[in-house]
Amino acid sequence: MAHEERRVPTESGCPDGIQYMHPVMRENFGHWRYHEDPMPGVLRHVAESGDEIWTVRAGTQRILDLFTLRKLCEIGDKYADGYVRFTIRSNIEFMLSDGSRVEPLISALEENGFIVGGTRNSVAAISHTQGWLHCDIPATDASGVVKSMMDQLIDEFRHWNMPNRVHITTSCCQINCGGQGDIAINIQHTKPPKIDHTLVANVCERPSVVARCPVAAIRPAMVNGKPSLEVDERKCVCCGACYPPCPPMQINDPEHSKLAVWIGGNHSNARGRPCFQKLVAAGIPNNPPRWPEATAIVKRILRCYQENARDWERINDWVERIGWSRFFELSELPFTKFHIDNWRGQQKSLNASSHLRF
Amino acid sequence: MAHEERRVPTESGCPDGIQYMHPVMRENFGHWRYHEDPMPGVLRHVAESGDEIWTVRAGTQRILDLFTLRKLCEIGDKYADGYVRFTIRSNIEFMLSDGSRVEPLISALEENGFIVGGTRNSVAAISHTQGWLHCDIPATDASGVVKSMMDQLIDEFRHWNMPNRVHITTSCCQINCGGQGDIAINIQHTKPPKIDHTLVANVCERPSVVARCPVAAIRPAMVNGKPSLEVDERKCVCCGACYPPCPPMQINDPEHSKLAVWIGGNHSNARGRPCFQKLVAAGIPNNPPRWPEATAIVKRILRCYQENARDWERINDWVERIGWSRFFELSELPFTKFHIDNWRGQQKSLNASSHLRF
Amino acid sequence: MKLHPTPMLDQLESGEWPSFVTGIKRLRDTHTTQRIRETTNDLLGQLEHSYQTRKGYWKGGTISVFGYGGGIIPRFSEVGDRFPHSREFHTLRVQPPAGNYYSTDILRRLADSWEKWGSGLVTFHGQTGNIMFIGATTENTQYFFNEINEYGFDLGGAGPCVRTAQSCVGSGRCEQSCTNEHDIHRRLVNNFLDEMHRPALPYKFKFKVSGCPNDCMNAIERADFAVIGTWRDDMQVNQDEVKQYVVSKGRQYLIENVITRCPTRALTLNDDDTLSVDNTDCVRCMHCLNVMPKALSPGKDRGVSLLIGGKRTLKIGDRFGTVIIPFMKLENETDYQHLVDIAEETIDFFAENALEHERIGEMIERIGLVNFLEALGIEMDPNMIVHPRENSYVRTDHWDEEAEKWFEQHPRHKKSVDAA
Amino acid sequence: MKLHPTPMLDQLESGEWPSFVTGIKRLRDTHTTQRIRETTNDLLGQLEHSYQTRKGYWKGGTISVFGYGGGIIPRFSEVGDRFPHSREFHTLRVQPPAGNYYSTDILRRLADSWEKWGSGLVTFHGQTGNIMFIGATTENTQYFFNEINEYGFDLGGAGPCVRTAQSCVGSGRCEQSCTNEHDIHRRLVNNFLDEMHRPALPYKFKFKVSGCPNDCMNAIERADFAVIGTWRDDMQVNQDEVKQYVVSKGRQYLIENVITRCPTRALTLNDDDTLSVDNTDCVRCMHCLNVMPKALSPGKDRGVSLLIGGKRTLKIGDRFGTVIIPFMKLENETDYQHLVDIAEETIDFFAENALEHERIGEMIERIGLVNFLEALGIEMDPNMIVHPRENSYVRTDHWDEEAEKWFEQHPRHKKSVDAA
Ligand code: SRM
Ligand code: SRM
Ligand code: SRM
Ligand code: SRM
Ligand code: SF4
Ligand code: SF4
Ligand code: SF4
Ligand code: SF4
Ligand code: SF4
Ligand code: SF4
Ligand code: SF4
Ligand code: SF4
Repeated sequence: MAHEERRVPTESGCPDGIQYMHPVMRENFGHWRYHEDPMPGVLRHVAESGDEIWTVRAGTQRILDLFTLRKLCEIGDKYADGYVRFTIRSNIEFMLSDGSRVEPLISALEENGFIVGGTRNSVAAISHTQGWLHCDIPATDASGVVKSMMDQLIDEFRHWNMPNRVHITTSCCQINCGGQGDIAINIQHTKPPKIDHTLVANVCERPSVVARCPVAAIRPAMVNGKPSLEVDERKCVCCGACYPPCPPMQINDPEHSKLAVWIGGNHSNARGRPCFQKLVAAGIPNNPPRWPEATAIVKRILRCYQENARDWERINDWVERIGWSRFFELSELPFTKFHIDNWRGQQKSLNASSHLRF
Repeated sequence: MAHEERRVPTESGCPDGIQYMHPVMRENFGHWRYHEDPMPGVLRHVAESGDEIWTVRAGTQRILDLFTLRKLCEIGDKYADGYVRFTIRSNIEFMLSDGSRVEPLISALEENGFIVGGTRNSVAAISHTQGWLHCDIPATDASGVVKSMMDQLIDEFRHWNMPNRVHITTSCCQINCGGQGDIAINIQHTKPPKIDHTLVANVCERPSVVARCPVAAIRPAMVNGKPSLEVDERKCVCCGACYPPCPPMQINDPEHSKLAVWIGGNHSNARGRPCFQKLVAAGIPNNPPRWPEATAIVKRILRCYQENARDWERINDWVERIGWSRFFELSELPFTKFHIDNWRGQQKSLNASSHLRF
Repeated sequence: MKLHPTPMLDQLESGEWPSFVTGIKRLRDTHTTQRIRETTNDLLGQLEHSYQTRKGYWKGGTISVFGYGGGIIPRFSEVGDRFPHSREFHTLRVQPPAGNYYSTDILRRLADSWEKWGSGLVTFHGQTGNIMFIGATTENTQYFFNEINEYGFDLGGAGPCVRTAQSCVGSGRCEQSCTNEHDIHRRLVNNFLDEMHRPALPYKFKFKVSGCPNDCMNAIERADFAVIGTWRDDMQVNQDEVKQYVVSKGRQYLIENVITRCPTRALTLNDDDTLSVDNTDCVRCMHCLNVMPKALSPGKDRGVSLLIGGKRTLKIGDRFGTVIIPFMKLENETDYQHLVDIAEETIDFFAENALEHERIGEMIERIGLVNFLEALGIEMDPNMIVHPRENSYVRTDHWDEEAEKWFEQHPRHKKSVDAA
Repeated sequence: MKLHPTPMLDQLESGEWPSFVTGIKRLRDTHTTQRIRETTNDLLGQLEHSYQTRKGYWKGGTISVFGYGGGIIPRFSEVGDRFPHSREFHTLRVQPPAGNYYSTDILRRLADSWEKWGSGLVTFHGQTGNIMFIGATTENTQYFFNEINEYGFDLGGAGPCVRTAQSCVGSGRCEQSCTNEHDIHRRLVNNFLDEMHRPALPYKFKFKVSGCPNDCMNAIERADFAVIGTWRDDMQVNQDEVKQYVVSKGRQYLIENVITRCPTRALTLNDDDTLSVDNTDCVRCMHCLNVMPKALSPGKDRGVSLLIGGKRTLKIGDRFGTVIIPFMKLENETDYQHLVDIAEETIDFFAENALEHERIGEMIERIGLVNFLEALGIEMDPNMIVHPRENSYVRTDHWDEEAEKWFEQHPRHKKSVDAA
């Protein structure tokens, strides 16, 4: 690294959070008794000591510009106690000890364009990845998708009209940096990579690319005199795993890299064990700047969930109860051969019983 | 087939059962309303017409000698209506229309050494295979094992002191002609086959033997000049699949062919989906004529089940509720690395959650 | 006749459960036919030898009756010199009447024939459902078969062929029965007698028929082709009987043993002691009907489900059958013909595509369920799966064509997808 | 400065949710620093180009700060000629304070530093938990790092190394917290700074810490090494609050939303409106505590469980972590040291045995959990599995030795097996 600077780093690692923590939280650390949800976006936690801490949660664009960041600090000082945190979904939380200051804080936030909500049985902020703004392998954007969908889900974020909390995630390539979710909108490539054989030799470490393929579809080959790689298109499942280690194996395609919607991922241990999300819709156009087709499907699924699920049922709990036949009927989504698993352990996803729904 | 007789068979196939059916059953065929269980071994089925048919079930040795068979016919004529059937567990059932004749029938059966019972929440007759009496690949007997265990479970067969019905099965080799069961006592070989290389060439179709091995541990080889087969003992899981097609690959061993006990197989769809049985104990000596060690374990498991399960819980339902930690504690059986699955799809049997029992 | 000593077997004569040893000894000691006395004596001798050495001494072979290729399990003794009279000890697998119904007369008749030609030992039934006539010489198997074949009995399956089937007591007696088990049983099996009597399939193929999801025939576990009765409409509820049940057992008992045991929480016990069933959530598991057979009964719109691919342990480990037809009616000839057609197409596809000694379940695991369904022209249905795929490793071009198919088959599912 | 037209991006300025486009434009149009105005202008230009063509235009590379090998995601534009000022647009991954706590002062201080050296765009936080300072030139990454490192911030992980960790708000506020999430977080990660800053593992390795089984950090899904708080004794029940709950919500609601939702039917609502918990059946799923936080609380004997092997889709499909330590206390130095030791042994074994670009979960699937446990000397426990093996394909000689081990570790389990 050609660079003047020769400063030896201080390997301080992860800073202690206590120093930045609200005094009331510090004093009652590990001694909280219960919490209440006075209104959407607001939590009231009560400690064994009787102390209480109020939390106000607001949604932001995850890509903060300095103006926005400073605005949030300003609000935090003026209307709260100058202590904040960011949730795993990049919402900001203001902590204050005096409940009477909650209302003014909320108004200030809303006036400045921040959305208060996202707690309890609402649709939480959509988890966000990098996309075209920064990543080197995205098939779609992230910030734009999140913005477009949250615009449409603003009421569901602001209010409590879902049976239980809904965690939505997106990912801008099939590698999926976004987590699983109650609903996930992910890329699903539909064509094998297009290989630029002139570049492979220089750019790619061929053995490790071959090793990356989940179905062993890649083999080394000489293409017009140059060492390159070849894909068995009958085997290829279009996953894109070969692309990061070998950019000349272009998997992204404006037309053929589609969106897919998955539902029922649940990572909490509440009630059932954590469970994976399931494919429900694919072949959805990757359509910037607002991806209306994907959003429409997400909204339809949310409507069915809202109308049919019981209190405390997450989406997976709900579908487990009503069954997949009914889900496809209610959501008016097509059921196809693609829904039937053919990957390892497929067997376990087939119905080896006469438990049937009519 | 060198034989005088040249009679051409009448390929009549499966005979019509209606002709041998009790008239009341024939008349009300498909029109039964409900049944009651007046006492162990007795069923009272009531038809929509109001007609009723009484069933008395008795356990027998499955290997019937003609004297026994004729004795059963005689009782059937004298005390019942001359109509019988055999259940899938080889119990005989006498059907009669007059309830008042049930008691005498039962006495007659018991006097002649047949055991009345095996209905509802009792331990059903153990399902039975061929064993040393007839099969060409058994590691143990079947009739003897069943006799020994039923002698010990006679009260559980005669009475209703289990939380729900208990279906026990046995198999005399690891191929398992006996079904799965709430409890299954099966052979578990612990050493690779001993190969008689002098015979392989003449007796075995080598390619198909190689194909039979679940872990591809068999390879063709020349052993002192003769084409034979070789087993990679590090791979071999001692399943015995190679033995039927190739008897010189002797898998049975008086010492090292052990018994294993499995529990929780349930093939009905009641409540949960049908589920496979799970290994709980192995390394149990194959100890004729009465296999006391295996029987002791089965009895201990039944005792735990009886004491701890709730009404209508089959063994699998019960263990699902109390958890495997508690099962091993209650049953005082050791938990070992052998219980942790390492076969295909193993992943699904690992605890991917923080659902834990303490 | 010198009796073989049987010290170990003798220990199996004590205890209350009927003793097979005592039974065999009775033949040995008191039967009038010398052949039977000698055969059973040597049989006991060889069995005692097995008990002493903890090894089996039978080996296989190939024999059948004239015109057939299977149906008999041949046994030749490896220690025949010491036990000559049971040297040949074959088992004839004879198909029982559907539902295992017998009059004492027909049992006696079978006994008489067997007495003439066999060892005098018989089993009702083997695990696949055959009457097993255990212990005949090669020569006598033919005579015995000739005789019983005359009055309506036929051999079952052995070897790589269609096997003898099983059907539960069902309609004959059982209130849970949703179909005519015995008719299904006979129409299926008797349509494949050639495939049964002349083994030429890649491997065995078994039919089993249970009249309801209690599956008393273990069909899902043990049949390559399972037929299970079920219903499509609402279950029948007799509210008076429900109230009766509450009176006799109490609310708490009903809640803890029925309401909370329903796998899909489809039941509610109302405050007035009536029971509500959410029939769209009900998966027809049978539990509540089993607990309250007087109050609850299957619906009126009855039929069967088909599952394919059950088997036990060999090669790939145990496997249950999985749904290929969630529901079909069986009311008239056309319905039954349809069922037989599906069975035929299944067996044809199996015969052409399975590897040697591969069960259809293994084959489906190898080629994937979808390919099997497409080959048979069966429409995909969510009832065939527990849940849709959890991984993204699939090539989904042609999504739209597949979606088209679904909407054509399900017009009621409006196509708001495209609308969107 | 000529502004790039952004017709498509402009459409993302309408709608109520805060717009990142508006934010970036604000920097472009009103920021006092020319560098920031120019960088954001070109960034918008390239992003608009991506929207128009539906393709990304960044490529990677390798850069880091002096003394480190990772912590930065380098981005060089493939269309840098058209958008020169955002040609180099690297992201610094900076570790947040455990639990993501900030005072407004420290946020301002970070903002000021970033204003000096970066694009003015920052994210709290990335999906792994880093503060992402998005958009710096190769040269400025060093200056920026130097500055923030002075006041206590350090780079996180990128590449095949130990990654930045996450811990939930936990003890700071949450009544469900069973452990000190932040202490665990820092002790683990800060013990592996060398493995973090100098990537030399087969592949990435992530720690995540959730204070209870609600797992707000998705640790089981997304961490190679998950630490989850739980308790071992009886849950705490405040019966007065239970009664209160019944008063406010009604019995029926409580039965339908709590009693019937318990995965192991461990709860009973008694007639006197008190709640009974069968704590041996309870699996600590949290549901009832979540619904009734005032009435129900975790027990007092608290600790953590460890799960290994979570990851997302690449190569083998998604995988959850699975239990390797059902429960361990974390009360004193020795306890914490024990935790760190397990982490060290895990990472050492991973470093030595994983293939290139193989996550530890993949490795365990390849070698089998048992081999991993034995290598680490961890005792087998039924809590590690959902159920014992369902197939017989295992070689069980040495059964007795293994049984011995168990009985030594569990003397209370009497050995009636041998007694028998
Ligand atoms: C702040 C945050 C932790 C953090 O340090 O960042 C958090 C905080 C709380 N979570 Fe959480 N959860 C947070 C992310 C999660 C996640 C992860 C995620 O969102 O990606 C999960 C698992 C996600 C999943 O399963 O897919 C999660 C699963 C839960 C659950 C289990 C819900 C269920 O029934 O399955 C509860 C229990 C509940 O809902 O009462 C819970 C409950 C809570 C409580 C009520 C705990 C408490 O008593 O304080 C906190 C207030 C939540 C609320 O929004 O009402 N939290 N919670 C996270 C807020 C994210 C956000 O901004 O929306
Ligand atoms: C006679 C028989 C069918 C036949 O044609 O042979 C039969 C007959 C009945 N079964 Fe069965 N079952 C019979 C074997 C089975 C089997 C297969 C087996 O035993 O190998 C199963 C599935 C086995 C398994 O799951 O492992 C079976 C699972 C059931 C169930 C579901 C039990 C559960 O809760 O899981 C019921 C429902 C019940 O118990 O009320 C049932 C209920 C019944 C009822 C009560 C049905 C009725 O209303 O008449 C019949 C009287 C049973 C009794 O013993 O109380 N039958 N039943 C079989 C008697 C076997 C025996 O002699 O012991
Ligand atoms: C007689 C019987 C056991 C009994 O005493 O009841 C039996 C006996 C044999 N079975 Fe079986 N099986 C018997 C029912 C079963 C069942 C149960 C069923 O059909 O419901 C199964 C499990 C279900 C299934 O089909 O998988 C069964 C699974 C096997 C297997 C393993 C098949 C597999 O794919 O896993 C073999 C091995 C083979 O076929 O190569 C086998 C092979 C055998 C052989 C032919 C051993 C051999 O390969 O030489 C045995 C002949 C014993 C003899 O001398 O009579 N037998 N066998 C049953 C047949 C009696 C009858 O026809 O009624
Ligand atoms: C920035 C971030 C997304 C975001 O915007 O939040 C991200 C971005 C990238 N991830 Fe990721 N991953 C990010 C969190 C995750 C997570 C979530 C988590 O850590 O909880 C996962 C799923 C969990 C896991 O680890 O499996 C994740 C699974 C992956 C994978 C697939 C790993 C696997 O084994 O399946 C890759 C591909 C790889 O590593 O080769 C990957 C690779 C990448 C790369 C480095 C793409 C590449 O190979 O060049 C992306 C760089 C984008 C960029 O330009 O900044 N990223 N990635 C997240 C890191 C921010 C941070 O440090 O805080
Ligand atoms: S999901 Fe894919 S494209 Fe998006 S940030 Fe992660 S690696 Fe990059
Ligand atoms: S896209 Fe996936 S499946 Fe296709 S070649 Fe690349 S790695 Fe293999
Ligand atoms: S289980 Fe094995 S030994 Fe017993 S009858 Fe079946 S094949 Fe023969
Ligand atoms: S015993 Fe089983 S595993 Fe071993 S060689 Fe024979 S077939 Fe293969
Ligand atoms: S399967 Fe159903 S119909 Fe047949 S006997 Fe059993 S309970 Fe009755
Ligand atoms: S049959 Fe089973 S699923 Fe249906 S209501 Fe009864 S218990 Fe529930
Ligand atoms: S994981 Fe548990 S302790 Fe941590 S925030 Fe979530 S609910 Fe609270
Ligand atoms: S925590 Fe979960 S498992 Fe335990 S009692 Fe409550 S609901 Fe049941």
